[in-house]
Amino acid sequence: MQKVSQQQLIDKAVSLLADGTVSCVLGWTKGEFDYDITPALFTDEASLRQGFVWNDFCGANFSKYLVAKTRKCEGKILVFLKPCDTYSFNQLLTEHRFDREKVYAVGIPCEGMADIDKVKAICGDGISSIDCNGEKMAVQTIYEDAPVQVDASSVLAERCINCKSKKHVAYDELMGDEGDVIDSARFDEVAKLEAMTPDERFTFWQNELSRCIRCNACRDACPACTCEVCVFNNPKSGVENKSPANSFEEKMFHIIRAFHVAGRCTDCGECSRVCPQNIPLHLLNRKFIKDMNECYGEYQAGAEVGSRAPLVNYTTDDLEPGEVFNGRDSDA
Amino acid sequence: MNKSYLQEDLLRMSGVNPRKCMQCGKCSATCPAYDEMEYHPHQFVSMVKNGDIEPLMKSQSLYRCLTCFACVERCPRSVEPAKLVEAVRLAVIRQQGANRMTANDIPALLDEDTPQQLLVSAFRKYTK
Amino acid sequence: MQRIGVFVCWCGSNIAGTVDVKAVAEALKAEPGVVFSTDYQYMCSQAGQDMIKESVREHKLTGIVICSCSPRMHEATFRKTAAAAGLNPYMVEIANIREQCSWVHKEMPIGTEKAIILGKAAVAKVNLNTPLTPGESPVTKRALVIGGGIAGIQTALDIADAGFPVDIVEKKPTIGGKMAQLDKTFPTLDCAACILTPKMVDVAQHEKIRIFSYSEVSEVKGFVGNFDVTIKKHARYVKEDVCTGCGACVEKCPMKKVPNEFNLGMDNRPAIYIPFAQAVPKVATIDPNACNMLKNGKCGLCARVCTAGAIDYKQQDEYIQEKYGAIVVATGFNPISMDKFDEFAYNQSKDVITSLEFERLTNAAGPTAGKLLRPSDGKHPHTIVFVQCVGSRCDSCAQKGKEYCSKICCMYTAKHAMLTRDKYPDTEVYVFYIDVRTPGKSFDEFYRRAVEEYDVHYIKGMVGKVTPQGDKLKVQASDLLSNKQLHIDADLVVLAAAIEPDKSARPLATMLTASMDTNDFFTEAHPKLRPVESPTAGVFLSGTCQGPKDIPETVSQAGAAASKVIGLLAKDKLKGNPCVAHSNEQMCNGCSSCERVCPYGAITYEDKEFRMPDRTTAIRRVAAVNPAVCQGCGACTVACPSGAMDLRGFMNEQIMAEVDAICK
Amino acid sequence: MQVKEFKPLIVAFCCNWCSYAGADLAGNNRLNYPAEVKIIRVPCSCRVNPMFILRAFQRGADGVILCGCHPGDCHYTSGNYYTRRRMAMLFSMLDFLGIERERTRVEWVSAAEGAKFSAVMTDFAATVKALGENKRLEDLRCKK
Repeated sequence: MQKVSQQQLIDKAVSLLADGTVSCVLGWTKGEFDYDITPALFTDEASLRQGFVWNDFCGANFSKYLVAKTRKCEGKILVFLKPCDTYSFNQLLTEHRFDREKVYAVGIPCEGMADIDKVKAICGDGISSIDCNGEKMAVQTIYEDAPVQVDASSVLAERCINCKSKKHVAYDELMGDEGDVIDSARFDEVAKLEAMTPDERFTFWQNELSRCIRCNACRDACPACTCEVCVFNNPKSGVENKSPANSFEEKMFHIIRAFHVAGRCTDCGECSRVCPQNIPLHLLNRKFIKDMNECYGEYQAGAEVGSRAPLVNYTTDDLEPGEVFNGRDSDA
Repeated sequence: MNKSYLQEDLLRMSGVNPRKCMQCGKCSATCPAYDEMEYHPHQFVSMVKNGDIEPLMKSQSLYRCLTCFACVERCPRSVEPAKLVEAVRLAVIRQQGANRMTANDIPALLDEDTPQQLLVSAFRKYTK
Repeated sequence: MQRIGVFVCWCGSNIAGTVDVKAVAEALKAEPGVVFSTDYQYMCSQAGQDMIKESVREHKLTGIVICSCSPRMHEATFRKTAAAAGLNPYMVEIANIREQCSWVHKEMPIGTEKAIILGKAAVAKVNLNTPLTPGESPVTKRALVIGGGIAGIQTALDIADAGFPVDIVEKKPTIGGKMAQLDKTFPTLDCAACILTPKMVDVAQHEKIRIFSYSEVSEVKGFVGNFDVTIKKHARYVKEDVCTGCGACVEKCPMKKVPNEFNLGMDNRPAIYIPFAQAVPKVATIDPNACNMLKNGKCGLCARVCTAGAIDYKQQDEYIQEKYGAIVVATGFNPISMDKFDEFAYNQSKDVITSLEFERLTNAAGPTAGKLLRPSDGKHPHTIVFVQCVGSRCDSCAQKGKEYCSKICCMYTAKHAMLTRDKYPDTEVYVFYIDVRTPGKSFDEFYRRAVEEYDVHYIKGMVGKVTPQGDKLKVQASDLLSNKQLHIDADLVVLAAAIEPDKSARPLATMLTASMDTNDFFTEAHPKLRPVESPTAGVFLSGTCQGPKDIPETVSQAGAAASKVIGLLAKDKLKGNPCVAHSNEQMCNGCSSCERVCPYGAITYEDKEFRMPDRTTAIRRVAAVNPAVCQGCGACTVACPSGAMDLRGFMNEQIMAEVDAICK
Repeated sequence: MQVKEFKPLIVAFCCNWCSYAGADLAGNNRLNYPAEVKIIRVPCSCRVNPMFILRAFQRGADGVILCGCHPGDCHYTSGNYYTRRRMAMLFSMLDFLGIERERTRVEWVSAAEGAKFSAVMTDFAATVKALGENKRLEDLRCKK
């Protein structure tokens, strides 16, 4: 259960619309099922009261939408930002991707979002409704008479288990209590992979990445991927390709994508959330973050507006490319 | 042992590259045993370079070198003549055929005054 | 589709020796876009170039691939050829089948196969080439000369005489450099001061020359024709324009125990000083580390005796900004430190000196007023040993000296020996040498005179050690020709110390982005054909900052550098390099990644209105590259996430095409 | 039956100012290195986009080496410092994906280091040859 209720958010949005602070509201709404929440733009009270949703499945990071929406909307847009969303928000400001003046940001606390696959693993398929308002999540399936009570903590998404920060780094107004930056164990999985032999790693990734269907969902959801024209859509870039034609194509896609967002990725985890094939794509991004932290000092993209990312920076005594492997030669 | 093999062996043993020598003579200038020698350090280097090794092996100069390493220290070209002298000495010993010292000889040589380190190095030196 | 002509050069047997040029020409005929392919003995010859021009006309070529030597050699030549034939010069690509193929691969089949692949890569690139036109930038008609020794003086005078303003930046209080410290010059034995000081005066009086003495270059921005330089003028606590150089302050200064650097510490000077009588500018300078007034506010005598009122204890370092079209580096040399050569007892005995110290000892304006006296006891030395090659020609593993030959020592040692014997015939002079190197006009004759007329004892061999004993220096050395070890009781030992580039050169090179070799000498744009230019456009080299040189060589190189500068400053506009970055506005995100990595500040942003795919319009921030400032490194192209930034002449597509051609 | 000797395909990106000139010097001095090494000239090592490297591997290269001016000597002041960071990160990522780390290398070769160029290329070719064919990154469509 989220600490700030859906009703509180709707009331806030309605009042900001009413007093003219904002002209539209970027929010979540129900999709076909209770758990596939999608983004929506609300412009009046009625549609807000009817459609606005806030629960454990509102994982979508709205920062990215501001790039396109601020260009279209007259007046300010109200956006609700979870702590991790605020990092993306700042990163996009660093990159001048939208006009800060056109946004009214309300920070909302987040208790972590649920992973529907974990829910399904407990309750089975055929979920007809989910109620997140109680202490426990009540999941009703078409096969059972009574809803199954699920402990929200047991179905927390991976990115939320390893949440890096409950602190909002940007907002105009904060609802609820402010949290802290968390000393998370988010790099443990990367370290585990690093400790494997190259052959094991190759097998692991071959296994994972060969499932890629090149649907581009990771790119489309990624708040760092806001390019006007993506290199993968540009016939002149030399890497344009719309489908995984062979065993290397998808590797190339994911390496290039990870490299393009390296230093800009805030580790929000949207890529893995939206992947229909459940590929742990966030591990690639985290690998870059971990390497950059270790080689060039701690850096959190989006922690502050205007910071200089490690890959557009240097010192004269940086490590040599061959030296990054020093000290992790267990697999050499 | 033919000449070129001997030369190669010397260079390998000593790790010296006599071609680096520019014949400045600083080794001979610095050598404290110069006047005792028939062949002086710079000549040593040039003779080994030219494969003219037999006369060196016969010469008493070999044993006049104090191995003080002054020539090694001061050589501007890092040629290290003293190492070459030592290698020629070794070549002489090795050419003497049978081992001059066997493990069986050692117990008889042990006594209170002789440092064991000496025996170890002698054993090493006199064993092929 | 392009119509490409391929021209395979034999380079005599240089290429044809290990590459089957006919096979290469034949194979490339089949490549897409190629309509003509041929081979010829010397493509760079007039006949070869004419053939290219003729083929362009005959086959209506739109692109040219030359398979020949390195593009660093003849790319410019063939671009001119193309232009003469009416093609855009940037439609030419070179496949380097000499330096990177025929010269390194000795077997014909291997060389031929690689040459074909390199040719294919070049064809693939030309297929994507587009005509490029260089941008133009104005030239600031002012030159900066860094270093005020004989090299800098000569360069400045030559440039100024051509009518262009020149600024000299010298870190010492006076110009003159090392030459001002010398006594006589070889092989003519003119007095150094007699030929140098008139030039110094010329500099001072030249209306086109400004001297920034006691100053350093602290920042360099910009590029050829448009350098922005910050000069730091150290506070000398004397108003330069007020001081008359009368010397009253120098005389009255009570702090007289400061080692005199002009005489290499062999005597003392006051805290306020003029380095030497003919100094330019002739103004006093206060040494802030020695002056009592500056250190603890007690004294002020110089201010009291200065009738002109030139003393200013409150003077601050001053920063001067100036624009220049060209920069000449003339930072010069220093003798190396003798600290690592214990065997010569330099640090143990005052009577072991370097050759530069010997110059001061024999100079009429030196610490002994020109009398050759031992530094330790002021007695006349009767036996002098000169040691050559101290720290020169050393193996790099020894880590003591320099690998190179310092070039000037043989001659100045002959000079010293000869002058000593001439003035003091009762002195025995020994010179220990490894080789005597005397290439130069009248050089060997000079050395022979030292031996034959002046009876200097030249001994082939080296000094092994010098031991001070009583008032003598025991010199142990080898005489290789008579196969003896010598023991000489000397009164004075003179070491011909190797020379090295001035320490200020390395940080300066970094500021100028000019390259240096491992010894910190500046590298030339071409060792034979462009010896006075740095590879960095607009930066020129004069004197020993480029390599060891004697005075005549330095002066001729200084003149050569000046003529290059004049050639540059005479132009009103410079044609830039058209291979610069450009941003595709449709694709640009305006994210500033490119701006952050640009070392030249060539990228700015503007808000522009765009028509979006959904037919609305939106204002977006997009990058714009200043082609006059961009130098074409391409750092921005990789930093750009969307690929909006590309580099003309080295476009993503072109490089990918080369990769594909090689990997095919 | 005679087994055909494996000849690795190596793409070398060389910066125009130092390493390409170093390669020219190796040629001037007739310092041999394996013909499998094919050089692509770029203005600065920082022009090399990771996409080029991946493309080479995709098209069947067995090794990719990038040569630039020594740190501090970049003709463009800082280009090779960016190269150093980018390639450190890219190579680490390739290693993370289980691709043999010996297939990629960055070397600083100055215009004066013809001998180093030849030695580096000889060594790199031998290393890549020992690894054998690049199976993990190639695009099978592009092989003949």
